Amino acid sequence: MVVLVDENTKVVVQGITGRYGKFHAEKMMKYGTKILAGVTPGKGGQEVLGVPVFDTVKEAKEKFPEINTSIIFVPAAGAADAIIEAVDAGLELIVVITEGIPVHDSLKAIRYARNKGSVVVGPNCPGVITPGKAKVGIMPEKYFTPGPVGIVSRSGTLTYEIAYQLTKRGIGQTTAIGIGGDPIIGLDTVEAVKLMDQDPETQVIVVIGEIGGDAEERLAAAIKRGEIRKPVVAYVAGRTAPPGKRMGHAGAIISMGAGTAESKVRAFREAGVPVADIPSQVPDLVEQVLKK
Amino acid sequence: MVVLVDENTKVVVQGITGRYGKFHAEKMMKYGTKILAGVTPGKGGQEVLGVPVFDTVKEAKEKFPEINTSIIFVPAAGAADAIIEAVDAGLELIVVITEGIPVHDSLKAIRYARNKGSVVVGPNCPGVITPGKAKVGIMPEKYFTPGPVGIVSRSGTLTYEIAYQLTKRGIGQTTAIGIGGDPIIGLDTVEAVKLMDQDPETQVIVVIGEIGGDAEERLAAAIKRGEIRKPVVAYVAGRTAPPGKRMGHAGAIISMGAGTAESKVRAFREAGVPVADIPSQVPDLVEQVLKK
Amino acid sequence: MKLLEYEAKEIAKKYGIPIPQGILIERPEQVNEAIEELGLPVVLKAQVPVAGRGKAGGVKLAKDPDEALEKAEQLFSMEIKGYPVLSVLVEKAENIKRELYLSFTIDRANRRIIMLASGEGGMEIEELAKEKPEAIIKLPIEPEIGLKAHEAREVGKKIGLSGNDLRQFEHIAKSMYKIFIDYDAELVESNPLAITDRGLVALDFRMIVDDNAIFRHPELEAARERELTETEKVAIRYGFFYVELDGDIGIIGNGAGLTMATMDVVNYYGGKPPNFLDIGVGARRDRVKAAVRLLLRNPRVKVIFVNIFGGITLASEVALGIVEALKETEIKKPIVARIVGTAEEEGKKILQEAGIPLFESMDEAAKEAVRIAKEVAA
Amino acid sequence: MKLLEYEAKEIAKKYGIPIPQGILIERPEQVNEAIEELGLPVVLKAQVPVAGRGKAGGVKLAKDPDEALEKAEQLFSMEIKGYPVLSVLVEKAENIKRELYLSFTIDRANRRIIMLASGEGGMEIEELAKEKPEAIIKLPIEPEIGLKAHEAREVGKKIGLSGNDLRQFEHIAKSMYKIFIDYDAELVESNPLAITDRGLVALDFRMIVDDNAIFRHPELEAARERELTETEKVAIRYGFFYVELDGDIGIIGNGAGLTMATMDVVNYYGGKPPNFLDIGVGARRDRVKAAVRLLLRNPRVKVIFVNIFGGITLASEVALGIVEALKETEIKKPIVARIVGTAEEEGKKILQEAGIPLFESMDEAAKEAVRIAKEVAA
Repeated sequence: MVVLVDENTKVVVQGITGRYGKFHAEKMMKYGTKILAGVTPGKGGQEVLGVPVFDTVKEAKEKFPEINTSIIFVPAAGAADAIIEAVDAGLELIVVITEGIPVHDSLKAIRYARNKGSVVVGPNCPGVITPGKAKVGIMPEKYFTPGPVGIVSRSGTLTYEIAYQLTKRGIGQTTAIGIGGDPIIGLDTVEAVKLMDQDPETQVIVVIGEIGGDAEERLAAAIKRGEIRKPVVAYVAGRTAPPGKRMGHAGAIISMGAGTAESKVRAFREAGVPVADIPSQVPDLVEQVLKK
Repeated sequence: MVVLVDENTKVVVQGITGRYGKFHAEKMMKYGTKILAGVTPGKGGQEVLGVPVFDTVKEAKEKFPEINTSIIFVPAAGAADAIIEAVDAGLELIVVITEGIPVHDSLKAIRYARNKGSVVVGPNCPGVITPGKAKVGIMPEKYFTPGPVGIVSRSGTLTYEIAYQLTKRGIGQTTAIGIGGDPIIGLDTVEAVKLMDQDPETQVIVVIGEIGGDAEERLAAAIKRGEIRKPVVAYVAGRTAPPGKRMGHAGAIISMGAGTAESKVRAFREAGVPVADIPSQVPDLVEQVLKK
Repeated sequence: MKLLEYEAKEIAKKYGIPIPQGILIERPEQVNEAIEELGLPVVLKAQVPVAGRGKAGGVKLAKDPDEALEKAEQLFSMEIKGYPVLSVLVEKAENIKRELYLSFTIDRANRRIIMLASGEGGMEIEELAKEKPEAIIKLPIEPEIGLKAHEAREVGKKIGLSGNDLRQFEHIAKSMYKIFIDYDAELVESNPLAITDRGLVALDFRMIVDDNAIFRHPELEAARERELTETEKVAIRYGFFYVELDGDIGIIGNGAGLTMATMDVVNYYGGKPPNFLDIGVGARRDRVKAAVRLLLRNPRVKVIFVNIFGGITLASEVALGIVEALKETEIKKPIVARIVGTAEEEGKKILQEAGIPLFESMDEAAKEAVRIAKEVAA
Repeated sequence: MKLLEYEAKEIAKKYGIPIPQGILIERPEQVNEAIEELGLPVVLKAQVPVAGRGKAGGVKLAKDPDEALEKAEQLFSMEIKGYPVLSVLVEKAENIKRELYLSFTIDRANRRIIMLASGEGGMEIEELAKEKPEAIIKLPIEPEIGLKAHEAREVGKKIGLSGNDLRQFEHIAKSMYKIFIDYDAELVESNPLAITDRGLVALDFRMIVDDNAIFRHPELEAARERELTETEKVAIRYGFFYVELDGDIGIIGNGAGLTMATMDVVNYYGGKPPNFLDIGVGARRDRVKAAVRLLLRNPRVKVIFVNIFGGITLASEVALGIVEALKETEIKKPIVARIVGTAEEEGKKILQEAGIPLFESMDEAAKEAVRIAKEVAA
């Protein structure tokens, strides 16, 4: 078993007729991901990349009842609506690539999804990849290889960087989940790590955190409470970032006293989690753990 | 058994320090209704009519866990909040006397109450009286006497009028429920009639309707479907009222094709319900039914 | 409270709903300037706060400036359902391909907001509901989440839209729902919502705002004032509820239900009430006095029938109000009274001393009022 | 996006929250007029979009006109955390009995809005959270029903309020919540919310609005502009993310996480980055060119370190952007690059041809950048 996506994942692409949507749908298909349909309101009846486009997710699901996953490329103003639409169509997994969604919209849509039992990954995330099986996301796939490491990351390119460094060392990945950098996200760090923890193939979990929020502190607390049984290795980006400034779209902002890199690193160390100072130390730490 | 209120009803009065609140609390107490506490935000610690005043319903309920009912006299702008407060305190019955509550506020508060299992009577209603046992409302009690007739009414003074005419003929009442004249109310005509239908002491149900909405049409349909087993007698006020004009606070407005007096009278007659042309015919019709 | 079309359209515009280009004029001559800016043909629309304006001749098309001036003059001389035409909205005529209907309102029975849409716009929804109910699509809205974009889109498909029209329909529906919420509306309606050369356009746009929520929208007070006749304004000042009707037996009651029932009883015995006047809850003598004076001054009223069931309202205060009104006015009209309830005895005594006939039952009182009205008329 | 105090207070006023009487001035001399209208004593408050203004000396009390002018002059000559003081809010000093804290913000972990209140206002909430966490009352809010009046009241009781103060607290909390929702806020805060002679008054009032929701609040665009330094405005025009810091190694990365990690690596090897510059997703050569030029023109920057992991971003476009920027500027600075990912080979070739040193790992590249910076500095 692997986490969230695999060969049984059947995908609808919301926003398939847009530039990014189409570009990445094609890359996903090439990777072997089973994309059955696309949705763009007002473009129902067209065909893109050989798959039919529908006006609504409901119609796509009626035509292809096996669809269980959506990936959303819809522009920010309509992305929350797209999430709600996917939830109402009964999809199990909804990966939201869109960045810049207003936080009040995310609050509403993600709460709705959680109440109805759909898993949302993102928004503002690179998606999920299970190397060799399926990719529901936008990550450059060639830096990921199958293996024993689960990756949970709040970052995009930094995830690729660390996967690449692992892969160069010959350490592959079960699944990598980019949970997204927005203040409000669906699947959070603790939940994603717990999914990895339950996956029999995952032997080590790499957590890539960053400043802002208290996700890393909460994960450390869960580890301390014994809720995670597998070894965890962490890196926290932003030790050099000044407080009170927003670092890019990522919503990495430090406020309310919590969320500094120091606080996160301290919490991890107190929970017995080895923390890399810089990304290149991650493979070393993983190797040490795997050797045990 | 009687409907909604009886000797086991233990009341908190929300808005007890206001003029109306105090006036009617006193009349209810004289009638024998068990009022244990009052609530007015900011006036906690005072005493009115010998009962303690609290800042919140929660505090009143903590002090008197037997409280199961609230009557609300809070001004319109805060009345929806007062309903939500009573619901959160776990009260079973909430009688809302306040008139002029914005309809969007009522929508929200009443939906909340229904989801949480509290019964709201009103808003903009005279309340509930079980003659000889308890009165949670503002009706002049002397026109009501114990007996076999249940009254369900959308009107205030017209309810007193019809109860008075029944009482003059020696026909008493089990319970009279003024469900309120607002577009959005809690307990509706059909639900109130069903409560009466299940009450072993009630032999006939008098329904006092008025123009606007489709409550009477829905009741007639329920009767046709056999959902009400007891005989029903009806009167519909407003046969002379012109369409499209709002008749007083009551929200009696005809629009969207439904809600005319003719449509309601026709629906009742088709369901086999005798309909009085004018209020004074109601006692005749009730007598005829009781004789059968 | 009904907004005028141009007021509702200003709000629509603010929320990104396409509306025709238009200019409000307050004198017929101004139509020329409007045409210069808008071009021809134009549609002239009387601004009155009532539905059914089109049928009443309040909307006119003009193809040249002379016709426009002539029709503007016609409109400004009209009175529609009791409202004089004080302003006219001049709009550039749109090239209409198809007319749709879209509205949001409150579904009382189910206690929620509902969206109504139809592929057959233009007709009044009440008529459509009677003639072709299957052409109306109803979408109930969960308040916790609001109007869902995809559900609006599904409705759009059901009424036959596709492509850009479908996207625009979704957008307009979401905007109208937002207006409905933001403005405490009871109705937000576009009829017709037209498919034109330039996409969907709300040719007409109506809004009714909840009177009880005006305190949250002080900017709309003016609209409320305007909706009332002069007499109704007096009523509001004193706190009673007054609706003018045809007929000759002036009715004063307390409570909407009882007052309507009193009208019904008068009607049952062959009379015709000229008004609905509910003095409301807990009226004191001043309010009653103002109510009686209002009816005394109404030339249609031949006799006044006061029917009070005192609960919070004290019968004695009502009686004092009546007597004081009679004392202070020159106009004399017969009064018939029936008073029951709180402070009944005192009230009866006051009226008896003033020589006003009293009845025990509303039926007897109504019969007497009808008799007097016929006598006066003869 | 942080509103200035006076902007946030205008909104507070519109929502019925009591605020001190105040006048905004844009030149020190105007303080006299303000005093004439307000009376003495007054509080002068520098209008800058940053927290911690009080500690930085941006708030001053004045008891007479001379003192007021002197302090106004002082304020207008200040720069607080990089922002020159362009306007000062002059407020009538209130008679303060007690200071409270009240705010609404987003609880990320639980994905909901939360109200924070404390009977101990005035201090920054971060400090209070550290020193006396038990003095902060947290109230999570169910979005479906919103802030419940009675829950706000219960919090008011917990922080020691009663009587009219309690009622007013409930009212202010409800208004602040409404502002939070209506304005897509990330923070609405009153600190201190003071108990004064005339009841509760929001002495300070702060609002941060979600940058991503500005499209719904076009009237706030101006505020967003103001919050940015000139260089940051250039960045926004080209679509990258730029934050100025101290240091001498200019960093260009793609993606916030990788860019922060790059800064961390530079720091790890003993360097100091003067900025955070994330070219964002899918940058094309124009954007990269603008980014490189920005760093070339920054006198603090001694060396530029470009670290790109191409996903959507094409390495070739990044390379072309760098080369073009170098061609078009007079200023020459050493550049170190590390490029991986999509179109890596093409990108590398372009840079090699331009003579830019390339590294396989970010660690090696960072070490080289640090070495160069030290060399240039020496």
